[in-house]
Amino acid sequence: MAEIVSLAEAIAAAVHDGDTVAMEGFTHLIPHAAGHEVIRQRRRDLTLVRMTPDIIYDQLIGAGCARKLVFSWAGNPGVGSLHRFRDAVEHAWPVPLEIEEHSHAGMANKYMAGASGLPFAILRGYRGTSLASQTAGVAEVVCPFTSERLTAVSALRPDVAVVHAQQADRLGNVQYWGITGVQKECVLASARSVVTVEEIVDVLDPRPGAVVLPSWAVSYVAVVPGGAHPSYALGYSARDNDFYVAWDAISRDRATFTAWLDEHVYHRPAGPAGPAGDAVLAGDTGTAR
Amino acid sequence: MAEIVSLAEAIAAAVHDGDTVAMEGFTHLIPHAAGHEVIRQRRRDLTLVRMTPDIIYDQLIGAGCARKLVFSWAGNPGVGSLHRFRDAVEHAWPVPLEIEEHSHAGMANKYMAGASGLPFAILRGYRGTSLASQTAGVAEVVCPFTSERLTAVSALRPDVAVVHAQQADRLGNVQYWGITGVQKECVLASARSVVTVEEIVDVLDPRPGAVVLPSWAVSYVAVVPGGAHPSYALGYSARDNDFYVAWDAISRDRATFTAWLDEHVYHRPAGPAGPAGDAVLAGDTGTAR
Amino acid sequence: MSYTADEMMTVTAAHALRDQMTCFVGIGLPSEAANLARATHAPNLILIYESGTIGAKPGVLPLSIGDGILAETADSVVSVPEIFNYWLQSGRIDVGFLGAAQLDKFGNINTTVIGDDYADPRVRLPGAGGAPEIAAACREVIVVIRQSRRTFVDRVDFVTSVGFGDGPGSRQRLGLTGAGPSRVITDLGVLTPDPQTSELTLSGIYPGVSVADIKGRTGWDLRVSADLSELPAPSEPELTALRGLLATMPASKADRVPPAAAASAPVTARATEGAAR
Amino acid sequence: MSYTADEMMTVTAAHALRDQMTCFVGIGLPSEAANLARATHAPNLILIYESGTIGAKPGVLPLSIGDGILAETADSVVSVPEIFNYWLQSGRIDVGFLGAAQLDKFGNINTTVIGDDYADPRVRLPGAGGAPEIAAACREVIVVIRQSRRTFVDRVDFVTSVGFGDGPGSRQRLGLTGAGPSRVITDLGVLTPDPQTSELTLSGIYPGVSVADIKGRTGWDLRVSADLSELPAPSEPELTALRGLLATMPASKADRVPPAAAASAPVTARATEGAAR
Repeated sequence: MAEIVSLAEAIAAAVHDGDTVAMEGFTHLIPHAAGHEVIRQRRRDLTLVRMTPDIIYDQLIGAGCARKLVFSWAGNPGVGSLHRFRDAVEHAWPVPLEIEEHSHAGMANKYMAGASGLPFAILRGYRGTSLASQTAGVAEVVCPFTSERLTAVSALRPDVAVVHAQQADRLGNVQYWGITGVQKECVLASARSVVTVEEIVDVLDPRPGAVVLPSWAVSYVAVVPGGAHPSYALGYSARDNDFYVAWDAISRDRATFTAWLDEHVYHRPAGPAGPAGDAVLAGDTGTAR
Repeated sequence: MAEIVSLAEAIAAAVHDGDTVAMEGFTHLIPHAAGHEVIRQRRRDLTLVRMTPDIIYDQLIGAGCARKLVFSWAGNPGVGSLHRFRDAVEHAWPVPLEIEEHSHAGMANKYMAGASGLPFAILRGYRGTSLASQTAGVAEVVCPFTSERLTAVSALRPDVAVVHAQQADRLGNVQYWGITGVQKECVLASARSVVTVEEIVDVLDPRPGAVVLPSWAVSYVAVVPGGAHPSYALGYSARDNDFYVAWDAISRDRATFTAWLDEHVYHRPAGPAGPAGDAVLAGDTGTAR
Repeated sequence: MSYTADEMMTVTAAHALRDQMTCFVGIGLPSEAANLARATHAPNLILIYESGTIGAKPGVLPLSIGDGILAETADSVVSVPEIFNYWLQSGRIDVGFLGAAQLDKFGNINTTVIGDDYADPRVRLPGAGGAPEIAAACREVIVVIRQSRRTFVDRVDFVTSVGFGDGPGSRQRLGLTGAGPSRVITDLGVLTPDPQTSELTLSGIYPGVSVADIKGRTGWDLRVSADLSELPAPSEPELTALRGLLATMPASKADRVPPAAAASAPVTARATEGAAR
Repeated sequence: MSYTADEMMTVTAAHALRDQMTCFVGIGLPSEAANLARATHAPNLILIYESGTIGAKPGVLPLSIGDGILAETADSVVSVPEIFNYWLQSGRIDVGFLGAAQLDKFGNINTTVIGDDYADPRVRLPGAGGAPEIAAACREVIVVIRQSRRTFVDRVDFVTSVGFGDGPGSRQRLGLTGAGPSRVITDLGVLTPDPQTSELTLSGIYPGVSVADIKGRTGWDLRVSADLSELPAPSEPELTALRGLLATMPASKADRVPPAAAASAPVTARATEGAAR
């Protein structure tokens, strides 16, 4: 059964140096506060896995937490490049970053294979692209019935999944709704999981489009209101589009980035982020929610 | 976009002699009225596909519509044997019945492969069982990454899917909830589809746990209140457990079965079944809803 | 308080479940035993049905694997492909509960055909359902079956679900991830696999039953464990709870048989009266 | 009513969509064009975003592929694995809309790296996103890209998404189920594949643009179709609708670039100003 603990306790217990960590959330419900806590606890040599390593991984990469990135699209959505990611790939700053890149369909199927207890998944993909030759864990398979050639991708089995959800109940059952992305597969594929939630409720009222993760399939739940900011939690917060835009300038320069990290992550008290903390963040970048 | 037509029109347009037809609904939402209409239109040489060919296929098999059955569990749930199925397999009455049998997991993955546009799916299954050697479309595959031996099952791609749902809107978008089974995969794997619904509504109010099939993924929608009877439609009707029990006696004897079919299927007016029709059925078997 | 052999079997099966376990459960005896456990010593037992209902908490015994009460009381309802791939195959379920028409000394299960010729069977049974993958993937498997020379055979006519295959090492060679049958619970006693030979061995016996009775209703030369113990009779609260649960079942004009995951069916016409449930 | 080259491009892209089509759409120009079509001649256009939103009907332009308004107005929201496997890979989507950082004469797309050495790229772009499978599986693909010698190259540095591969027969050999790029819409005109050679050929030209202009901004020896036609300027209602849609976008301090499915990114720092959107 999931343990309900503080964010700092959850990260300390679940995320270790050298781990493979997958933080998911497809634009919606990105676990930013948990990412900050990983930075704050100065984890190193992580293999970071995520379909869209947007700002959350730009921060972790820039902070020097990662030695490898497994991904399918690395950009700042609607804005442009991820400057910390590019600086790491192009100039090995602050440390070299190994990359393993896929397509979205490839990543989604890698998670599905992991969640299903299979060593691989098959899809129609990669064939004819340059990705097939550059990426580990991609192979050709032949259909035993039709002789068609298809692509096999190896399963993802992260050590830890980190996701954000709207609600948990007091038993640690988790519920999220809206765009539900690949989080169920991510949690079920991983050996351990941390779920930050907007709030704990007495009863999870059934919601249209909701995914419920039973408590026994989750390791740690931590209450972190606003923990997705600048991403959003449908029904609780709005996407802070202005912060995504502001990140372009913050992250473009190493010194500006380092100062931002210092002020907004390292020098922020450990423990759950809160609405107040988010207000500080938003205020400091000159944006309004 | 789906056409909203009568049940008789939908079956006439979608189901042809010799077709592979999959009627799904896992205990819940079994499209019994549509099955009766197929019998009434005297379709022949069908390959019937269904995970649990319970009473619905016992009727179609006994009526001589099928030449082959693809399935994973053929019983009367909570009651006992399917006598018409056994009579066809054991004594070729009324016509011989070829069988291709799988496990539930195998069938579910065969539908998933069909829905995904893949020629096969992989699973951990069949290995060490006698099924592997008796069943077509089952082969060993070796993982290109770990060398583990797994099982491939060929995709199901029925000509027609037939399912029952609670609601459609006037555009033909379909919504069902409760135990949702394998119906989405069945419809998406099939070239055509018929969906019978309890009612047409102006707006599909979002429901917890609901599956919505967009109109453009469905071929025909027919309004058939009570069309799942003796199965049920959550929120509309209750499972008629007594009919399942009564079926044991009705179906045990060829003459009794034939008389039942005559009275309740052939001599019932064509067109949508209705609550009145269901009441007749229920009354005739001495049960109350 | 007097009790029947079936009640003893169900209560013994319930004892095999511990609180907070995840249990993949078929309708029929497995569902009765699991719901009895939940009503007595294991209130937080997590019931998973192959209809996709995870954490179902039925207040009454469901008649079918897809009763509305399972969906309405579940923590989560998922699709059938998801329940098999993400929840069962992945190896995250503690215990699977299976029935059987035939069982052999290595715990292999037949629910497909009786007779040597698959194409022309003496009796056609319902088939596999979810049983093969439950037997393959759950951390352990408990089989519940009434015992007779017809059901307890040296070698099953058809291997629907693998127990220990041909003996030690079979499961590993086949890549089956779960540990296999941990016990077989019958209307006479309990069999457990010998750790060396994987052969099912009599390890528990019900009050008033003799070893000779049990050997007489076993189709192979049954070995008896050195640690054979007599199992406790059902307590009054357990019997009361079980009878209360059974009283919630809809009136039935035919015998009930465990369907689907717990697949079993009459082996002969006579068996409908004798062995089906 | 005067208009910009970008407006001409977006309106031309919108014209490529017919009512009731299913359209797999990326953020940025594809989303603008698709929503413009929905606001004008194709009110029942079915928009599908890779975030799993099927039949989204946003009243304002979403900034990201996962904006709440997409989920709130969708006919159905499904998981990311499902949108790729059941809806895209299965070949049931009519048209895919892609952007590109580099495009070659066979319609192959690069959104991964600029430079010859993947391990040490001159410029690191965002990568594949959903584009490779959109390019593989949609019944047809429309590419929207601003035209320059840097973006229109003879051979892309990295094949992220396959157009016609090496030419006729490539898609069949690779088992790609969709027909490939049906047209490439730029800020100067429209290119379509030659039915014999699969090479992109100039078939439509915008008012006031010369063939020489277009050849001068193409990195290969561009052929001109015998049926070259001048495309109509945007109508006043179209421009009004487009500007209305764009006015709903949140204020942005940086240029917008099409992300995800329509993956594209600044090719150089200068390109941020010049080519990104």
